[in-house]
Amino acid sequence: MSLTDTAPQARRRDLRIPLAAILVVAALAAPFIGTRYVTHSLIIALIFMLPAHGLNLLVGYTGLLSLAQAAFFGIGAYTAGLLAVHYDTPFYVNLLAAGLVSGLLALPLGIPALRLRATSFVMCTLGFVIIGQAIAKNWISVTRGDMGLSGIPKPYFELGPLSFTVTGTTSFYYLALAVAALGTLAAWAIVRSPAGRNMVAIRENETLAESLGVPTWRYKLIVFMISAAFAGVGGSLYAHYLTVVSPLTFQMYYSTTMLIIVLGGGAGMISGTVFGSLLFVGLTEALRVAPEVRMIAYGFCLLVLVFWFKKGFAPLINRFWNAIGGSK
Amino acid sequence: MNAHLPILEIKNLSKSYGAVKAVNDVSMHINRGEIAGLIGPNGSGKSTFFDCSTGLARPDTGKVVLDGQDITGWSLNRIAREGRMLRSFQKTVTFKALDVEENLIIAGQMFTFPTLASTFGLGKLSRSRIAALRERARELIKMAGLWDVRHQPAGNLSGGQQKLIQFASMLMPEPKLILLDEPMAGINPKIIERVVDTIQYANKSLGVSFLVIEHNIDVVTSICQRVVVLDQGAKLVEGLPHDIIQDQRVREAYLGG
Amino acid sequence: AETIKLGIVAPMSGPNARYGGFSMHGAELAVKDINDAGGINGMKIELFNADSQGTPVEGVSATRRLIDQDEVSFIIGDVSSSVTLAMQPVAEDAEVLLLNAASSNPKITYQAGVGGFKWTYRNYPTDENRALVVAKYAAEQRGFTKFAVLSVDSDYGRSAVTFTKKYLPDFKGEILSEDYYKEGEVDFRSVLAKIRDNGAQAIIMYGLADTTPIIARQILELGLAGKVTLIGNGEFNTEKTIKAAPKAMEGAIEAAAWLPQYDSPASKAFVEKFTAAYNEAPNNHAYVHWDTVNLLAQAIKEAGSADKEAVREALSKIKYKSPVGDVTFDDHNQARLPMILLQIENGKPSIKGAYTAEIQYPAN
Amino acid sequence: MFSTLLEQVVNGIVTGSVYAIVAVGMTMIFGVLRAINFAHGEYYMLGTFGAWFATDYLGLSYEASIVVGVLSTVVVAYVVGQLVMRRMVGAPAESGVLATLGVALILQNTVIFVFGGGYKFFSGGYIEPVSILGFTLAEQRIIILVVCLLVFVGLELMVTYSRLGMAMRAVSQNVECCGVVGIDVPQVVLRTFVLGAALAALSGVLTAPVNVSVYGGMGELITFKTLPIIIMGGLGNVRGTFVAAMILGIAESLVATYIGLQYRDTVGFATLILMLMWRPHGLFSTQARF
Amino acid sequence: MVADSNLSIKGLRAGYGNLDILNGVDLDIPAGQFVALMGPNGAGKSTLLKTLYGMTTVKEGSIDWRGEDIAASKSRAILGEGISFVPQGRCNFPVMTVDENLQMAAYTIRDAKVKADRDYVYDLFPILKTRRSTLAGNMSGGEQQLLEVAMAVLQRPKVLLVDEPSVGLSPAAIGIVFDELLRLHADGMTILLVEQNTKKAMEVAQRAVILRLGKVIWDGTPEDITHDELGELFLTGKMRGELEAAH
Ligand SMILES: Nc1ncnc2c1ncn2[C@@H]1O[C@H](COP(=O)(O)OP(=O)(O)OP(=O)(O)O)[C@@H](O)[C@H]1O
Ligand SMILES: Nc1ncnc2c1ncn2[C@@H]1O[C@H](COP(=O)(O)OP(=O)(O)OP(=O)(O)O)[C@@H](O)[C@H]1O
Ligand SMILES: [Mg+2]
Ligand SMILES: [Mg+2]
Repeated sequence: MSLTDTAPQARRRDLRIPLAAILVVAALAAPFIGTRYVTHSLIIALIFMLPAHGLNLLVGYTGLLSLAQAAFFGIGAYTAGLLAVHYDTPFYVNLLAAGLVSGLLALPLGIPALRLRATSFVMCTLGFVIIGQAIAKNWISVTRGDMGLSGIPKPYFELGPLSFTVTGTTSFYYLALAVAALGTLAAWAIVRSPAGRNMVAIRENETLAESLGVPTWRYKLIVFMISAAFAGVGGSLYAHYLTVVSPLTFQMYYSTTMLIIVLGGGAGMISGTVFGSLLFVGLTEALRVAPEVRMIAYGFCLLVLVFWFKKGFAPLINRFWNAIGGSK
Repeated sequence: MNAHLPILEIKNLSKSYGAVKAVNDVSMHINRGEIAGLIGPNGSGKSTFFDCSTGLARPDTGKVVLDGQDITGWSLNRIAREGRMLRSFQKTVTFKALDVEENLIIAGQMFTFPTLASTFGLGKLSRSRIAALRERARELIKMAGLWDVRHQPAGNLSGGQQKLIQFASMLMPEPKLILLDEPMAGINPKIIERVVDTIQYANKSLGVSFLVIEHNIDVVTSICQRVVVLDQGAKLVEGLPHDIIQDQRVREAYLGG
Repeated sequence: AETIKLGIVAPMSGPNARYGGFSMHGAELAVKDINDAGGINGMKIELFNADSQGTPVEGVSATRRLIDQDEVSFIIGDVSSSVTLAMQPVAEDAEVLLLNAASSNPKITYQAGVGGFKWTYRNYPTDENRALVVAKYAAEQRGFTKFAVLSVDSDYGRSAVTFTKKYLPDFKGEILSEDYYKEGEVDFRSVLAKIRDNGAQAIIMYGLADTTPIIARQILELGLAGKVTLIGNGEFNTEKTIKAAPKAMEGAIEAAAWLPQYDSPASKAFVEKFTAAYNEAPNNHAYVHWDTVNLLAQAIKEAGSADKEAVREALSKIKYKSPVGDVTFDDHNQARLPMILLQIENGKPSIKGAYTAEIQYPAN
Repeated sequence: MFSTLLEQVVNGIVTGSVYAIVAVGMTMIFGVLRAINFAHGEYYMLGTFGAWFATDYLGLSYEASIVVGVLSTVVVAYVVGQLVMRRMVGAPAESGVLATLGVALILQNTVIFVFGGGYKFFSGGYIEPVSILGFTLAEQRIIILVVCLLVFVGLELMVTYSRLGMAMRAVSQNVECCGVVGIDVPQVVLRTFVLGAALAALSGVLTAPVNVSVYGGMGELITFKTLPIIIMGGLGNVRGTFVAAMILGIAESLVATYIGLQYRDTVGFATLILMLMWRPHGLFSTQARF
Repeated sequence: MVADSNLSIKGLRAGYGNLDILNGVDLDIPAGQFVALMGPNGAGKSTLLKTLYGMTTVKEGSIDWRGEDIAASKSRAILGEGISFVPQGRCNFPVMTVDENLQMAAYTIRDAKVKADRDYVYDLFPILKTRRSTLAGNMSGGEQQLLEVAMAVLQRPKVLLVDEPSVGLSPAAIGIVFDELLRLHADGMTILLVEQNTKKAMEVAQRAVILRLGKVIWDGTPEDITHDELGELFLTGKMRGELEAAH
């Protein structure tokens, strides 16, 4: 029951537009409000938001629990890193390349993986991460193995007269913000389209969807590729921001992080993922006050999430959003 | 297409699971614009026959020809989308977390958005199409007497109500042919009358052909123009409803005295 | 008086915590002693620790926090090289002094000092130095020519072996087999059997301290003890390790930055204090962090103030007496450290000398 | 040449039997909960720590330390089971992943917090090599092999014939229906979970003497080794798990010998993926029609 | 054995979560009565049975059985009290054989007579015997329906709650099932049968109860109501008589 139903004292003013406006302003002003540390944390949130959006399309909408995001994240990071280091290409090229390479690699990986169901699929996707790391470690001629790629240059844009390089935390924040915003918009567009509805159908009951003419196989493959592309784009930001890419980028820790973001925010809800990434980074950073017990506390937070916020924070956001929506 | 041909023709279909010959060399056809019935004792292979004709299961042998086109080996979704032949399941299945309206709209999308690419559209066109589907869905919801619960998640509805959603979904797009597996099971008598009317309306006015598996003999006799009886995977008899129910073999195998 | 704010970035949680724990304790101990002794020119050191979990993202977050939230002016960290590499630009643009005490990736100082990052210093030997010393001794003193590689699959293990390969030809040494193990690997029987069959005389092992005893035991298990010798680095010399499989460790050759048994008053005192404070014997990570804090302290003393810039100047021309010898920095902010070479003889490490070598930096 | 091969196969079997004992617990837990237990390796770690504590602090014999290790783990598992696992009944796979990850973080880092992150040495056990078929093995490994066989015979019988075994299978197939026929699902889940954890602990204690070093993070790796095994074995399938564990063990030692140790950890998942291409439902799994 | 084994439901208000489906159901079922519970889809019939079996949340009212209120008890306890339930839709263990399913049905029963019972139900439903080692999930819809009835019968209950057993059954099979129900009833079992197949239900039952929107709107013997009236009730909830009265 959303609050609007239980709010007969009619004609409250719709506060959603003003609130949205405030949020936008806040997002834009953030670097000037908080310290560089805060800005940095926000950048991390924005970087992880992209793969999380991708994952949300898979888990939240299509019902495919995947742990492969870290693999595609890593592939994207390496792609961008290698381009930047060897060919010194402008940022948008690296970003697009990262998305493209990850997205395309998802095809050969997805074809076998998506034939599997439930847990087998999960494990297969986890396998991609492990194998990805092994490749990053041993394909030394390209990845420089464990040495990793370091000294990845700052992102720059080549726009004839108004070419510029993104230096410093603040400007990187705006870059990340822009990319994340576009990503969010794209994800939103996908789930709002009829395709989004078909994806949900697949999540709810694949055979029934099939019988109603939904080409589930093709959808799953496409969504898998899209989500990989999202991860790749995130990876390119990651590479440019941390200036280092090492085989460590392929680790389950990142995959689960993204999963936590999606489920914490509320699977099957775009705003949930946006909120989730902020929540996640906020939480882990907040817990730094007690370094010794940080991860223990984090573990408990996960349990709280699972048992008290079964659907993540999405329902709360909804309630709130409708509540301030005034009455129709 | 050539109107004299039967809409669906199945030749020598067989399917066995281990020792069990679920369907054993069954041939049958459905004429254009016909409502045919498929009956038989439990475990006689009716559902398996459906599964094999609609691509859910692969027949061991046999040929399925839909509207002159050989669709043997097509996937379930292709048969539904391109072949325009839909089927309902005996086991009640719905998109549990979605409300009744959404359940029906999903069913409607398959012909309204023919290509995969078109489903990603967000423009005016796709919005208006969806709106149209919603209208249609509401009609069917009224028919099924689900109006009061149309915004409830399907999973929260009663067994019969879910069965009705399944039936309504079949009519959301305009298919050529619908295969129904026990549509009346667990539906209360009054609604059964409506479902029957709806089937006949769809058949007369929209020219949809039907093949209906049903254990409710009254319904079978009242709507079917022709009935095929399976027994132990094989075709026992075929004929007009009232002849069938008189048939001695059918009485023994199916009606039970 | 004002306090000197010092941050430690190290893995405190997760699998890598087994390094972070020691690092932290080492630093704590040093800080405590300095403060008890009245601080540095009256200024006390305030220690902040931040968890890196051994991953770059977390490491950078930790660094950022130390810099902006805790406003430290000096940072020591991290253990894992890729984390350190990611921290470098952060420290650089915040102009905070980053002292690394435990990562061995050569790039860290290739790109420091004249190489670029002015604010990064490393008080830890490079693998190159290590590899050279070991190879030389093994070949010349022990006459080994057939080697098998069994090192940890990390930048440390890999680069140490790369450098070994660079020098081995000078000593007519050849490598018969090459294997790298993942952190936490526990089953080496297969590889050891292979080594047994290919008849290598020595196993080049740049490994993890906690894995050495496992390998030693399995050498024992396969009856290789005495037939093949471990050479390289990975706490061959600690009592625990030797106790785990004495026969297998006998004759092992190691090049270490430090070892608990090292016979100098400072070192002995450290071992005592540490064991008393944390009732476990210190390891290498504990030592290097303890030592680096003291190094920083002396730099501050010499600078006469806690001003970052001044301290950096001081550090560049410092002549620091560490328990194992004199420490100076080259133009890449890489410490010239004596590398102690030791050999296990009847269950005890015996020191064969300390070597310091100049590093040839790749031209760029 | 052949003798090396044989030796490696034996090595593989020895390694495999360690994996097997851990994996079977995990697979049974999956059976009743439909949840991948990412914390499973932590019970292996707890068992080892318990035994280490017994020998180092309490100065008990190795045999006694086995008991201490397993029992202490059982206690922890019981608590976790009561507070977390039994509440996972009917929860979606995702929450299973999160909850078990949470438990893993808590167990692992609590141990690190209490005993310090540094690695400890495990003394005790029977590490003297004995020689069979021309090559040598630590006695301890033979013990492991024997225990593994016993465990599996026992479990196989239990699952097929005992009440609990039947109930476990029932729960794994249709929870609602269990209520109808009067099976106390949370109880079954709890028992299965504790049993599984105990087995992991046992495996940990048995391997401690040969694996020597003990530290908080050691469980994670075991978890990762186990995951591909339980899938290959066909989730919830005891016999399958055993075979899969052996396959993985042997594959690993062959790769380590003939390709290189650095690829060892990839073997598990590589084998898994290849196998799944060929048999999408695992080596031994039955599943019903739609 | 408590003397009074009537099942009496008083002012029962129950549903799912905070959503009430049954609002005030009163029903007294004397021991050994055969009651047919009917009503439109979504009336709350299954909800009532589930509630009697302790599978919903009860807000108000009591369910007295053998002198105690079982409204708050758990399914297992209720089963122990001699009440069995055959739910609507599928309820078996799909990857266990028919044999094992019957074994599970007798999970709570510890005596050896069960073995004999299994043969008894096999004689009852020969189809099952031929399928005894097929996986339940692979059987046909009807075969599974039979299996589920058989599972309940095996439990030898005092009261049998059975939800639409005729769904998916061929007329012949329906005959078998209903004959069996009658036999059980003859042996003194109390039966609460939910049916949409009203014709059949009216034939076998001693008493018809009609539920609509979670309330009992009609209660009497089958003789007192014609089939048309029944349909009328389902739709409008009123008897023709009342309708005329309204005009
Ligand atoms: N996957 C399978 N594995 C084994 N046997 C199967 C499988 N599918 C169907 N069968 C067997 O095939 C026979 C036919 O099943 P089917 O579901 O077609 O019967 P039906 O005519 O639909 O019966 P009902 O009227 O009860 O639905 C049954 O005896 C069933 O046991
Ligand atoms: N799990 C549930 N959660 C919420 N509401 C439910 C749930 N199950 C049923 N309902 C609601 O309760 C009402 C009654 O359901 P119930 O299953 O008792 O109907 P019924 O009389 O058995 O109908 P049918 O004859 O179709 O089985 C329905 O309107 C349905 O929407
Ligand atoms: Mg059927
Ligand atoms: Mg019902």
